Amino acid sequence: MSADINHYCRIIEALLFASPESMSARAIRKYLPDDADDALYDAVMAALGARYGAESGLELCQMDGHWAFRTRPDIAEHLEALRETEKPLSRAGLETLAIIAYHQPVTRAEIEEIRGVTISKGTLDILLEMGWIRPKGRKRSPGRPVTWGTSHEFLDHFGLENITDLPGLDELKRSGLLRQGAVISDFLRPADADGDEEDADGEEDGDDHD
Amino acid sequence: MSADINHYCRIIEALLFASPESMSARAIRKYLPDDADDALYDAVMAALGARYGAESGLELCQMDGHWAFRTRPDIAEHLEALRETEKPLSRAGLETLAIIAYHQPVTRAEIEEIRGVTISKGTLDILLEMGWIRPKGRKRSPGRPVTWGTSHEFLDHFGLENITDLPGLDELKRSGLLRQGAVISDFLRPADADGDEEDADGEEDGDDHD
Amino acid sequence: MPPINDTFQEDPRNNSHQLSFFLVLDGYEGPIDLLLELARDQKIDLAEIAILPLAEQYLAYISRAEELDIDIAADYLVMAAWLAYLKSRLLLPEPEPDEALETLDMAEALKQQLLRLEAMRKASQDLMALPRLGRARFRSGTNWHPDRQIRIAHQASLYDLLEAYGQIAGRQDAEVLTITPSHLYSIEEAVARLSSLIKDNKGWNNLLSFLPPNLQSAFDYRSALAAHFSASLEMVRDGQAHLRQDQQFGDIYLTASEQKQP
Repeated sequence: MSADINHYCRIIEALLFASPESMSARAIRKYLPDDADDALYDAVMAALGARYGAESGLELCQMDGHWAFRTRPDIAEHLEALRETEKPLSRAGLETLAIIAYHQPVTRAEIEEIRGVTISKGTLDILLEMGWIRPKGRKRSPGRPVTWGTSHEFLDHFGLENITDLPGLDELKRSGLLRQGAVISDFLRPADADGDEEDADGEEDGDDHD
Repeated sequence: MSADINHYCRIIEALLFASPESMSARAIRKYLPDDADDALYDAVMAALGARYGAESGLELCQMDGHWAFRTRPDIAEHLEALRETEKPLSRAGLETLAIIAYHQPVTRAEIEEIRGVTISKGTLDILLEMGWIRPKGRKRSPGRPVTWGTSHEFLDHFGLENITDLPGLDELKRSGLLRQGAVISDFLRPADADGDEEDADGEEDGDDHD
Repeated sequence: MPPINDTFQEDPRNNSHQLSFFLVLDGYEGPIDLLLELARDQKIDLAEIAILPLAEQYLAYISRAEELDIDIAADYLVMAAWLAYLKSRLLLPEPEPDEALETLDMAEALKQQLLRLEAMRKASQDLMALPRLGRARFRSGTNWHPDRQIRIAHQASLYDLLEAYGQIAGRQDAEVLTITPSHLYSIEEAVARLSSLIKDNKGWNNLLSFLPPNLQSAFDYRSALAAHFSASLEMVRDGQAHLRQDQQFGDIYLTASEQKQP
């Protein structure tokens, strides 16, 4: 390892070691020289990852371009004393989260379509407050409803490197259950079959600038 | 290193990493087998100390019989310049930022009108310092006041790809984030907002933010 | 109206039955969830579910609830109507091949919807079984850079931002709804005011002299003047007062009606 790489590796190690929250690549690169190229950044992060291999109790996790040290799951049973008490999500919250994760980007109306019930107030609110979901853009359909997807905090919480690592994703894709198929309501109200019943709220903040 | 020592080494490593406080020898030994002798304890701590040698950015320190990881002094100077403490954004800051995000380009007077209170000088300064807002141009009205908008850093920080991803009022309401009852059809959109003719997003006014 | 505990005395068993039934229905997250539960009773593998018996089970469930006079949420009833329609189409031979196909599509859509929700339910369990942060993986316990603070980084999450905007919007809404201060002087107020004033002020008096003091703005003044003028006309009509104007656009004088004109 070159002296340079080792030098920055130590700095980034100390930084991430002390930081409870994950750090974005952008924030990490502030600690590299201003003229550093991608190669240095990549080499530093690779060296750091190698330092925390399976022989360590920690691993260097990357979640959608954000980095953090986390303890390795295989020793979780020995660390039970550290467990945080958590307020369990309601069933509606859990299902909504799963639908957003597996179907993203997905509109509220589509979530309601899959669950067959309207989302009560507070369900998206809680997921948003946990920092697990974020708006992903707007759908090109009447009313231009907001679509939702998961955040890097979601990946961090569930120990996923990438959204494609969701359990069972490939199988679900193969079975066609993630495709927007025919739903009962198509046969209920043929008039507004696409199910997007959002009010036209796209206008009030729709200034396109930049 | 024996498998046993390595096993406990990993657990103690994770433990010291995740503990907010330094740990006493007695607390650490609770994670070793009940019948463990001093030799095992000594061997585990020695192995852990060796793992965090000079090539690491951290060292294992013992102070008054308490153990903790610390940043190595020789890299402290590199971290120092960027030391940050985090502090939640004030209510006024949050509200001002939210109004700028939703109503941009918007003048200071318009922000005050929406919030119903004057903005202290520090509020915009903090948002500027965080790099979340930037001057967008000048309004064609008496005094040609500067208008404000959000920056790329804003999108980065809040995990948005586009400013139009922000959910509209209707969406906020359904998410339970807008807690009052009735629908506001056209929330405080200044009557002339659509007609505002901004000067081109010029550089020349970038220094003038008050 | 019969005494409330009549039903209780007549048939306490029925009542408790209703309660438990209601709770059962209440425990479902909507009609699809109920269908899923019924389908599970029928088959382990949902892909092989028979739609017709499932529809019949659901309809029986809902009609039992209706017999018991239980409030059934609208979505359950909409689903019941849909299933009744599907059932009739499944039972009767379709005259047109196109319509027969549509019936199959409907049954397939129902099956797909059940499978889709079932898949998401399983996915949510799979998610929760992952090595989650704070449960099976832990973050750094410390932020130990001590002492001197070189720079304060302000922190805010997207949630904070949206919540703040929601608050502003909500606050604005509250103002619109609750604060509707009216400075308008009503005619009723002016009548009441004038009636008492003209009793104490004998003879002809300029209408303007009866206007309330401390009228702040021109708007308040105009409003008070208009109200008092209208009030004076009303009082004349009711025989309480007389009005006099000596010339066009001249001052208007008012006196109580028992005062005879000179």
